[in-house]
Amino acid sequence: MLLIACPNCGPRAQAEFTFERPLASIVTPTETLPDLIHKLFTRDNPRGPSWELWRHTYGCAGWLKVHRDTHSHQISAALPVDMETPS
Amino acid sequence: MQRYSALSLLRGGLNGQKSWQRAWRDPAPKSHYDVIIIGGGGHGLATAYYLAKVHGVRNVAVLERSWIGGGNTGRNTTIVRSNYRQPALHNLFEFSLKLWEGMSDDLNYNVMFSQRGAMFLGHSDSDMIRLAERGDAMRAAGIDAEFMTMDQLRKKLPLLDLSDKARYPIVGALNQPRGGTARHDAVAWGYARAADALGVDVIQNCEVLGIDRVGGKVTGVQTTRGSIGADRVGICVAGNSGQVAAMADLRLPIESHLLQAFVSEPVKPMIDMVIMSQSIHAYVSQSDKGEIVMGGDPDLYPTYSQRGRPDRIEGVAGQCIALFPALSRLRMLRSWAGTTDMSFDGSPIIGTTPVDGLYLNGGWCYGGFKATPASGWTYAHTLAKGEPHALNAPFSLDRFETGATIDETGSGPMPHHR
Amino acid sequence: MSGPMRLADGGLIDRSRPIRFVFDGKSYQGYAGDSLASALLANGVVLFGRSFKYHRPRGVMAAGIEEPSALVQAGSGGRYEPNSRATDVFIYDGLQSRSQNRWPSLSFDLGGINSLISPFIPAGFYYKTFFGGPKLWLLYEHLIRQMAGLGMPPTQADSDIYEHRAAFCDLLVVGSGPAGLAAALSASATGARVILAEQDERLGGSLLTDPATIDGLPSDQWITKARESLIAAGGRILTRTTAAGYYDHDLVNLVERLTEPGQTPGPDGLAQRLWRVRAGRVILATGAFERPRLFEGNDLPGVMLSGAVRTYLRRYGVRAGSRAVITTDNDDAYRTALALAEAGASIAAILDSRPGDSVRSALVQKAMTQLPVHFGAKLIAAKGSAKGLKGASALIDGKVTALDCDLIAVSGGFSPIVHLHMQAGGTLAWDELSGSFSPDQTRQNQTTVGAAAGVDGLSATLLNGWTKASPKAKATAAPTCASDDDVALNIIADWEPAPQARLKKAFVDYQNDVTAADLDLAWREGYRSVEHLKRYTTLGMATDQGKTSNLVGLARLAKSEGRPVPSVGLTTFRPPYTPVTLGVLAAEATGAHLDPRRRPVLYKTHAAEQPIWQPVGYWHRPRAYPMGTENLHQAARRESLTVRTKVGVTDVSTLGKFDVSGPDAAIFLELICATTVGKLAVGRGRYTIMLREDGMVMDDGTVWRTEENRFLLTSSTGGADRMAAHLSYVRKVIAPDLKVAVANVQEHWAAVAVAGPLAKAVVAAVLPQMTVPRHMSLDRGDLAGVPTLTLAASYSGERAFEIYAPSDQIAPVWAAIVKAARDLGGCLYGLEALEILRIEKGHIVVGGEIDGRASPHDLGLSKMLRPAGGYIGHTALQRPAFAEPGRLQMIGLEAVDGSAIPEGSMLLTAPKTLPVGHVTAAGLNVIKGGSIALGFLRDGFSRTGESLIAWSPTRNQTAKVKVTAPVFYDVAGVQYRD
Amino acid sequence: MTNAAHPDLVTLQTPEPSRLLRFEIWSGHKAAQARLAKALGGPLPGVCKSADLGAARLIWVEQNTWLVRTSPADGDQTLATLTKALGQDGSATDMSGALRRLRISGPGWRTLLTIGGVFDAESPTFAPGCMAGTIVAHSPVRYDVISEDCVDAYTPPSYAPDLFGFWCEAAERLEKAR
Ligand SMILES: Cc1cc2nc3c(=O)[nH]c(=O)nc-3n(C[C@H](O)[C@H](O)[C@H](O)COP(=O)(O)OP(=O)(O)OC[C@H]3O[C@@H](n4cnc5c(N)ncnc54)[C@H](O)[C@@H]3O)c2cc1C
Ligand SMILES: NC(=O)c1ccc[n+]([C@@H]2O[C@H](COP(=O)([O-])OP(=O)(O)OC[C@H]3O[C@@H](n4cnc5c(N)ncnc54)[C@H](O)[C@@H]3O)[C@@H](O)[C@H]2O)c1
Ligand SMILES: Cc1cc2nc3c(=O)[nH]c(=O)nc-3n(C[C@H](O)[C@H](O)[C@H](O)COP(=O)(O)O)c2cc1C
Ligand SMILES: [Zn+2]
Repeated sequence: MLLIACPNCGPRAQAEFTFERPLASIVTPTETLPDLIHKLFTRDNPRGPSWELWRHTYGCAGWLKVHRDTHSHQISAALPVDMETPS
Repeated sequence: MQRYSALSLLRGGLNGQKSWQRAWRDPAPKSHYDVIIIGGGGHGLATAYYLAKVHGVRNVAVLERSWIGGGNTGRNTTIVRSNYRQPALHNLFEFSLKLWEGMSDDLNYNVMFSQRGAMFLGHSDSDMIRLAERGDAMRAAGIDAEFMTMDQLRKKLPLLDLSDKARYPIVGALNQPRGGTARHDAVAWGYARAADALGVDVIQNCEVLGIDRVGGKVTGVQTTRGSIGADRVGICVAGNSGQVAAMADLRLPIESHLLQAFVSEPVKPMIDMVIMSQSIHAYVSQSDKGEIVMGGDPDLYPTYSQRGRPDRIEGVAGQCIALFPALSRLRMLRSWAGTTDMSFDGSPIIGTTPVDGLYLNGGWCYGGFKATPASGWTYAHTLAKGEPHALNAPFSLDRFETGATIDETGSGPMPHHR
Repeated sequence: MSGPMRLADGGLIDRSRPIRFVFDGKSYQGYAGDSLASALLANGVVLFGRSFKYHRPRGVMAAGIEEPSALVQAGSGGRYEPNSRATDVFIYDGLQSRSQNRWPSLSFDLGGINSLISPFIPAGFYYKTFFGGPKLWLLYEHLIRQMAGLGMPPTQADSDIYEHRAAFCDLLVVGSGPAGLAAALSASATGARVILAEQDERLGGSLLTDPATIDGLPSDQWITKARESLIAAGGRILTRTTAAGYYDHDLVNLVERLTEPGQTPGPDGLAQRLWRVRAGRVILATGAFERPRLFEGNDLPGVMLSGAVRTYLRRYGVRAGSRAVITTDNDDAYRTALALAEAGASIAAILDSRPGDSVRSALVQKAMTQLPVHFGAKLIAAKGSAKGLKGASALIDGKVTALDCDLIAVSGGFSPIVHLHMQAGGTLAWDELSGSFSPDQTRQNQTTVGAAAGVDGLSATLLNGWTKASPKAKATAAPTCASDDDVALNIIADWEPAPQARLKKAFVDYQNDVTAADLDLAWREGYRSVEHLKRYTTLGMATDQGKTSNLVGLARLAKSEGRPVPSVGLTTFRPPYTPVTLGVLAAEATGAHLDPRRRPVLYKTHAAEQPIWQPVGYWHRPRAYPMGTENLHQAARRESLTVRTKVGVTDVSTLGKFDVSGPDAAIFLELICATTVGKLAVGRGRYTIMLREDGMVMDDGTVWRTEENRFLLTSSTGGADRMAAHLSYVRKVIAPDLKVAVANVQEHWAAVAVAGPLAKAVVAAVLPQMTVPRHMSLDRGDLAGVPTLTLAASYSGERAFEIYAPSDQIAPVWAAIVKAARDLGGCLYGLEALEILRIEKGHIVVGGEIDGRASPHDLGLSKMLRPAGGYIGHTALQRPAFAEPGRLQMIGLEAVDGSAIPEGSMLLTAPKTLPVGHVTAAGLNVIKGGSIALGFLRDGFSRTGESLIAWSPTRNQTAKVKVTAPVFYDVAGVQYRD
Repeated sequence: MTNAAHPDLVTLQTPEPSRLLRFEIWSGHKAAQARLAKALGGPLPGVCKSADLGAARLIWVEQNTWLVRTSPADGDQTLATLTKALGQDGSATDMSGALRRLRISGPGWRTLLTIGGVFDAESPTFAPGCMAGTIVAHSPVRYDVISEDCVDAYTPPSYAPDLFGFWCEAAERLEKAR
């Protein structure tokens, strides 16, 4: 069970969080069909670092951008969703 | 191939079991194959076997990055059944079940396919209606399915909690008598041995690192044991589909997640069937060695780690005890995890890809062991003919683009919602 | 004295507290502090059990948790635990224990026949036989299953309870040997929050076997002092607590055993506790396992690990034999030999496989003056039976020599216990001389110290624990020991059995009966990867997970391969370290508490009416309120008829409800809802649907404009949590800039639905000062002194209202409405009647027609969709498959032959054809009678009037049906308006 | 719901009823907060904090969102005050029925909250004036530390009977184990 440092609540157990989707798969309602298909129905699915969207469901209910390695599980950043994603 | 039989064992006993040959060779890769299968799991090995046996394509290599059967084939809860609701699914899985029924003899390797019955418990009237719908759909397709009365349940599974104090009281069950379990490792080994005997090269410790293309057509693969040419290449790597497809610049409708399972210490027989439930997401069976094999929901986030979260196991333990209270004092002996390739409708993908000569078999989520023979059969057909078999035609890669998804649970495109 | 093998004095047992216990029906006495194994050994018992496959007689091999052989069944009834290691059960008064895997008795076991046929059933024999199809296999399998398994299964529910606790610390120390204690002391001195976990019931680890003088104190006093100072500094010391799993991000699960197997817990009723410890750092001071060696009969009762022999002697005051042979590749076994000799046993031989000219420590020198030491010597075979050893043969100076003995103490070197380090993602380094792996790289914040890190000797161990635990610790302040206590191991690993030994009887994995010959066979057959070897032979897969056997097996494989040991690799270390009960994993979250039971706020009020309850997700809601002898269907029939003809009242408090406010509220809602929202006038509402991103219908509900800038959105009960998450996602991620607040008011508002021709009269009666709102309008008023909101919406098809009040004030509102309705001849109705009524009206429901596969088009809702799009799901709906022929479309069905349409049944055009659709929900025509249903049918919209068969083979039911539009009551839609 | 039998360790009680108001700010954060501070008589508590402002208890619950607990008598007045102070920058919603409050007091409350939980209730930094949301025994819950000796726990009413029952049993065990 991961320990995720919520920018509001501090380090908390994964049991309080929900994984939502990779950041790249966020689809806005104005997206074209090909873009939607690309974002929603395909994935980079990297084995390694990945930017993801999580929610601190049972904590502050906030949405976070989490930079996480999908193999080592190392988390190098957990930012509020409205913060710019570092490139 | 050296035949296995009771007699040959007896003979072996008299000579100190000294004369057994290797079950499969350890060949060096050739420079070119007609077909290369990437991935030596049950599916890849079965594909090679049926390519050689059914289609006469024998210049085939199975490339396995480590040891055959070490992927999800070697780490699943071994439940075999065809009790799906959607016709495309139950047709494929029923075909599979029929192949399971002949597998040990066909391969001359005892895969211990045990048809002790696979049962879904229902915990409410609405559960029972959904089970009836599933059962009726199966029966309409000629597949066995039958309701169990509470009395039958009590008799067959005396340790099941049938009281109304349960959080989800059991009110009935839908059984598939022909469902059951099989010895997972034996499936990989049996297919490897039989394929090897037909001339297939099973090459272990050979990781594919790249897919060679010339003018948009596949010409071979780069591996840790050098480059190997091929006319056709079939991806069959379960949890790593995305990684391997990326070598040909494909992005798949697949996300790699993780599913755990665990076993208890072995005891004498206590659970005689495979038990699943419509409301409690745990499944339980007892292996021939006596351990109780248990599993439940996946970990619900992308990972290649093969390390599960402990709270998941804790939850599944609670679910199993809720079904069988006597399990409380049994001890978990070992827990483990596998990387599952979650497709975006919960159904597999078997077919062609936009890359000429490249084929894909993946997206089995956490339910592909039962499909091993049918997956191999239809994939072999697709690889040999260049187009899908009727059974795998619905499972095309482009169905997400067109919208013709096959969503058994109706959970939608997010893998962690299923 | 408690038994013939007990020494007159000594040991850490409490001789003033005799304890009686039972093994295989016979009562014995031991002392407090005895393990079951030590107490039985003290009583002269040598035979503990039978092995898994060959049913060979087995005794005790070890003194700790690594024991592979001495498994017993302990306790009874709801406290019965099979497969308990006798070495890991501390006796208590009344302990009931039995041997297992034998029939009819331990000394006469019919399964022993397997031993005779063993030449024919080598590793993996079952893959080569039992052919002839699955039917035949089931027969064979039945017999195999009876033979397999270890203990008898438990048959009763657990009598006791379990608990989980969360704990956090700066440093977790696992293991309380010298290394662990030194580490804990050192960290604690720097003010760190320390937790120390020890699986044993006592602190001390190897100091319990080899007492020493530390910091000038006898080790037992030093341990006591250490404990006190750790507690004084705020540390938490957990004994009988095993670190079972080391998970990601330094989460370590500790299992605390508050009872021994079968023991009645204390007043709090807790049997075990699971600590989920999140540690800043973890020190692993878990010690080392001694390894057995390969010789014939190495599994017989009377063959024991050398360290175990010494532990029984020193800790438990039990001498396991009177004439011993020692076989070793290191110095440690000399301590055992000397200790045995000191305790009056004779030493037949010390067989030291190391060459004579290798290291000669003071310890060895000392032994050589007193005891028969043979260098370059090997044991060939142990001879004996279920009754014990009857001698041995050895290769001494190149000659086969017979030895007389009743005890063989084996030391094949030591393996650091790296399990937790490996679970935590560490790597290992190999040392060829000692033949052992020790921790190398780490991935998490773990540090291994002491014997577990391959550190040799007590002073080095103490120093190592002390300095590694805190970077600031001064080496000079580390605890020190007397130089006599500092014994080095000087291992020269030698894996090779004597050439004369028959490998078919040389066991590697004792519990699973895997012999060296089995490993060789598997290799010949091509199962050469270490993982194939494991899985083909079952090496290391038993309940001890190969703690003692794995390395011996690896070495055998390496020899076949002609490669060094590390290059053949290791199998994966997986949790748990030692087996843990499912009960402690689950704790309270099982049985009736498996999931929370969400109760509507009026739960008790309903309960007083003795309804039939229905689970909906976590919720429990009334399904029907039977009167007198009514069954569910009669009650639901009456309730629905009352709604159609008079008035009914039902509790709809569990619906999803969201308060959406702000200038951008309508814009926000038009992202969520596929219908128009913005055009609603204040005080008006409308039916709406919400789609998933893939275009499928996710949920439905109503949306109300309560103020210019405030809306109330409702959704289904079962989908409420999903809808809450969806709204939050859209608000915070998709549309963060909107000026809107979204509050989940699902449980703030309780709601009472009133439906029926007399509903308006009921509302007028309870809210006399309010004008009764017309259909899809709302109004406010005080009811029973409570401010309420009345929404005129109909689910049943009748004129209907939902009256909302804050849930903490709903009781009087409910009471008033129910009374008013009953005064007019109305009644309460539950979910079943609701279902009947909505089917009759063709209203869709989540989990029924909203099955996650249906698009709004399939449900006949195309006209509702906002033409301009812009809502979630709109884009994906443009995919071609949604417009293709052959889609399953929602239809109505009417039974034409008087039979009931089976719910869930298949729709066929003719018998024996493939289904063209299915029935989602069946009900009845409330007033006219007759079975009706909703369902999906391929191209169903254009098939009205067609005759079909609704077929349910699983229930043996059939109905002839006619396809209709999915509405059976008040098609014109006048009933629910004024 | 009290368990006076073991008051020295942990006491669980359902306090007097109160009104709960939720408000959220979506724009003009600084100015809106200043207006609210003025109207309520003190600054809004920061992230994961709580504070007494006059007779009201203010609890930060989510980004830009607070909960206000007042006496039933003050509720309507406070709602009006909030609405006015928020102006065009946010809105307030009555949530009185949405949460049940349980007061846990006595020296054992921190231990109690570690049972079945995943949150570090024993941390000295989880001090009076701290708010934390977490999950215990599968139920969503929010803590507001009132004093060294006392914490309020809020949970939706539908979860409350099970969760409070769970805590009562756990508290009894703590007592018995002493
Ligand atoms: C815990 C768990 C429980 C499950 N339970 C069930 C169940 O009860 N019933 C059921 O039907 N299904 C179950 N499944 C699913 C099932 O195990 C899989 O769907 C199925 O075994 C997949 O088989 P496979 O041959 O496709 O994949 P695998 O057996 O995983 O084989 C893929 C192989 O590809 C190799 N590979 C990967 N990348 C490369 C590369 N680059 N080069 C070369 N080789 C490569 C891998 O090493 C691996 O050996 C379960 C899965 C898990 C994890
Ligand atoms: N290096 C060797 O191989 C070796 C061999 C024999 C003796 N010795 C001597 O033994 C001493 C070693 O001291 P040490 O402190 O390193 O080890 P130790 O054996 O004294 O202590 C290890 C302790 O850890 C406990 N433990 C192990 N795994 C655990 C788990 N998962 N959960 C909870 N507790 C667990 C054990 O019960 C034991 O008490 C030294 O004096 C050394 O000279 C070393
Ligand atoms: C059906 C099944 C039964 C198993 N039974 C045992 C068992 O009795 N003992 C054991 O140690 N492992 C057992 N395992 C687990 C394996 O040891 C191993 O953990 C699993 O194959 C995953 O491999 P890995 O742990 O090496 O990653 C079993 C696995 C499966 C799939
Ligand atoms: Zn947070």
